[in-house]
Amino acid sequence: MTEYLLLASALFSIGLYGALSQQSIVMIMMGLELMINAVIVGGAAFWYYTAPDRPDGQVVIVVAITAMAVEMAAGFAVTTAIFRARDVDMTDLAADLRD
Amino acid sequence: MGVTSWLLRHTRPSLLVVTAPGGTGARVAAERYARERGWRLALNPAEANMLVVAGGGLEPYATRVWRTVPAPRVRVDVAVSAAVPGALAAALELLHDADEQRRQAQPAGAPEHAHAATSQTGHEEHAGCGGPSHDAADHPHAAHGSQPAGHSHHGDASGHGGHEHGDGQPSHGGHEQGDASGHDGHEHGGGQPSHGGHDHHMAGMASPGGVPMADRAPDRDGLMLDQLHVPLGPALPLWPPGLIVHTRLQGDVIQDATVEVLDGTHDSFWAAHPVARRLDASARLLALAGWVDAATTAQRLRDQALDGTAPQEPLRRWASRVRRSRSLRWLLAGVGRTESGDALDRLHGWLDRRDEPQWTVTGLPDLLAGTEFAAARLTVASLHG
Amino acid sequence: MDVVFWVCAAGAVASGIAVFRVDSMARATFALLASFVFASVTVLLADLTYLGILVILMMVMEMVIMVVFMVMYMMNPAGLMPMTMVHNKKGALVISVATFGVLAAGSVLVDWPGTDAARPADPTMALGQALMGPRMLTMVVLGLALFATIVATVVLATHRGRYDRYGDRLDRRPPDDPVRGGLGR
Amino acid sequence: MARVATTDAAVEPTAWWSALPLLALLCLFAFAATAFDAVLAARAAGRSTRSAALEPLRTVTGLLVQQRRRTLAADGLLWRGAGLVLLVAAVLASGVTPLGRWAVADLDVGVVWFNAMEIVAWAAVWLAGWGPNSAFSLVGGYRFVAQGLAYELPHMFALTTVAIGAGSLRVADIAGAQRGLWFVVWMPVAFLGYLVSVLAMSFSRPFDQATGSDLAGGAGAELSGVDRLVFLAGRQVLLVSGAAMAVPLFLGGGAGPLLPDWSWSLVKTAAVLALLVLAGRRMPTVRVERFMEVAWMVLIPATLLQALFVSIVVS
Repeated sequence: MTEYLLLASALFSIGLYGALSQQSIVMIMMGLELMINAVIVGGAAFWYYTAPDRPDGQVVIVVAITAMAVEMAAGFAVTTAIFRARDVDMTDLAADLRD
Repeated sequence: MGVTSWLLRHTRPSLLVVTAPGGTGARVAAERYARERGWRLALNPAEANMLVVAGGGLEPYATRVWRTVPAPRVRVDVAVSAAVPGALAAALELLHDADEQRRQAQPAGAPEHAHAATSQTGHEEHAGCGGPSHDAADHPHAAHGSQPAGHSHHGDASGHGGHEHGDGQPSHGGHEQGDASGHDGHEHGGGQPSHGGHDHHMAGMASPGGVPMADRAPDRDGLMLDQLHVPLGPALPLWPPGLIVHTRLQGDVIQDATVEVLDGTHDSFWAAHPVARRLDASARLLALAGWVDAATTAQRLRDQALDGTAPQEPLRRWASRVRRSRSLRWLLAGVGRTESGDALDRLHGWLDRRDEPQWTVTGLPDLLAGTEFAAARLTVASLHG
Repeated sequence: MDVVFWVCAAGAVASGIAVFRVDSMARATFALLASFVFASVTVLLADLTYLGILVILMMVMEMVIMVVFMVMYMMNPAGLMPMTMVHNKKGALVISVATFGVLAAGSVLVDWPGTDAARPADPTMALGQALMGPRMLTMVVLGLALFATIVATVVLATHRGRYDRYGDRLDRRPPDDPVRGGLGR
Repeated sequence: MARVATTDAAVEPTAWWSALPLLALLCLFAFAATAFDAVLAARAAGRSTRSAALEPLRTVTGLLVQQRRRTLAADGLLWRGAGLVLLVAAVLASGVTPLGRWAVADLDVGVVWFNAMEIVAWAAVWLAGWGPNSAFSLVGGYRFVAQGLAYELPHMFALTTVAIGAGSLRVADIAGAQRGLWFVVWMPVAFLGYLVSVLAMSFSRPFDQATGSDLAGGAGAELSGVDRLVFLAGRQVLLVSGAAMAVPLFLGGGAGPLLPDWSWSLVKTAAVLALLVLAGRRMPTVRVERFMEVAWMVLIPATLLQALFVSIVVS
């Protein structure tokens, strides 16, 4: 249990670092994916060690996988739309779109 | 050592045939020789071990291709078809000769093969062979040039380690020979005569590792994406002799094309053999379409037609098989459409012996602009018999 | 079993770090893929064969598509010029290290409850029964979310609609496409 | 033809060392497919077909002594890793395929495992195209990703259909569920979709546009020597894996009269493989831009309807 949660914490923190520090939308998405990966590992651990008789842990993983797919599809669509409009894929520059 | 030479003796020859203007006769003879002996016809320098330069006057392109052929390798220059059997038989000896091939695997500076030493031209103005090697073509890995503000340069190149930059010489053209597995493992890569294929691209641009940056241009979906300048020909298999098409390539799409023709393209070879000429054109088109068996049969019939043993019945059977093929119709319909029809119509014209393959360059740039790469190759093959 | 877990955990973390350390976009993407594969092996070790393999399957597809977008849009796809594209590196590092500290302390210090409950003979079957039974609502919502995503992303990403293809009266045949498709419509 | 199996279709997992004979068997079949292809090529060329069967061996010796190439600013790690990844994934995909009543691993989600392993080809081919920093290679890599988007959904629906039909994701259960009637008989559309996607996933003819002649070899254009050998072997083994999986999924596994079930598995695999190779030689290369529309407008709805039909029959 502890080792799984340690792994999940490490993955989550790396993903958080990426999501906070990167400028490119695609790189930020990579950070988010790593964080969701941590959720998957954590969900598996909770299911296996605390409640294997109930399906909730597995359902959490299914939801996380779906969230990952949605996040990626939406991210690429937004990137494409921004890129088409302004020829940039950087969040700092996308902020200029407001003015 | 013993194992290497044993393996070498049993190596199947794999021919990369490049054709100079006026070299059609030699090309046809080489293709025939290879087919009858079960030698492979290579599509690119990487899988070749014999470079056959049919006809003269293909420098500097032929030498650039030659430089990218990995050892074991033999280069054969033949101008006329009569010389082909002798030259290829001798080449086979050289290919299977362990001492000779150890020399080929040596770094430059060691005694080079007699043919290869010829004509190392210095600074060429434009692109080299149209083979997949990328002398002077832009590199896909190169980032596009315009950098939005906010980018800082990293400074340390530590994340860089895994790249094989060769010797880092910016003026190095194309490939380097790797060390031969099974040979003595000698590392090399530097020391080849540099030639300035890239130089003129690089004025004023940052060029990591000697790689020119790709430009950017709007693609057909309205996105600003990288584009590469890729020359096709003249030293490209399944390509009309003497034709060079300079393309701007975005992914699989040719944005625009300009055409250049080398001197002496009008080959008198086919004048006396209209049937063989149609078969040769059909063979090339079918090979590019990926129907290998029909293409091989066409080549075989072509060679028989050249011998004068006109085989009416097999010819008729082959033609009706090609005409009946639904998948071929599905795949060629609408490719390279001009006012007189598309690639399929032109092929059927050859099959029905209505039309002669033409050699038209006018209108080619317009036809190629905006097409997919594969369709462009088929268009060229259907227009240039 | 333990050895496999620790090797995979170390691999997942190392390749996760590599994602933000390498210059090349291709390498970053495939480092992320490696991280996912390692992590899903640990999921496999927890008896969740279906979900573990599903993650591998999805991530390979996703990362290949991702790398295409990366190379399309990024400044420096092959990492030939060392460059960074980060802002506020220090702050991000501090926050994430602090987060790791909190989470790790939680994982080590909290006395997680164990269980004596019987493991299902077939976890995949249990999951399927749940999603098609008591957790049906979750499945419906997920399905709707995916459908909405498909529609929304296509609308966002494309600049050509059917009026561009078929004309203002939707009667143009064949449609005006950049290349002809396989049905010749 | 409906027939009753003479044996119990239960599959027993074998010891770990049985992975070695599996590897040997895969290599043998991959070589046989290549040799068969060479024989057909020799026949078209009007040559003796007897010596042609050994030509692939001579190609292999040639590749063993050939220099490995380097290209300017290549990404060597990703490039040379690509072929290896392809080969390993292709072998792993066959790990769940039963040979008669033996399988190296009898996973309870064997079908998903198979699917996950053959999708690795997407990554491998793209990497092979990306690695050498050459325009033609890269275009080949992109073409394969596009082709993947076209064939993958029909492939998944075909796999789903048989899983629904048997009510299990375990390959042994699926083979066992065909004791009365082979799935190919009442799921012909799924079978067809499966065969098309096997050709497409192993980028074999006629779905070889990723390594097509118009691109001078495409994704494999810059590979030479051992790298090329590994890449080509991976492609052939992937084709064999796909053909072998068709047997338990659609053709009743090892069921058959007289002969022991393992030999029926081999015979059926060889037949499917021969069919695929023959189909490849009778057609020109199917270009992705044409295939894409057919896949999405025809193949996906057809396989979906097949899955619906099977679901209704089963329930």
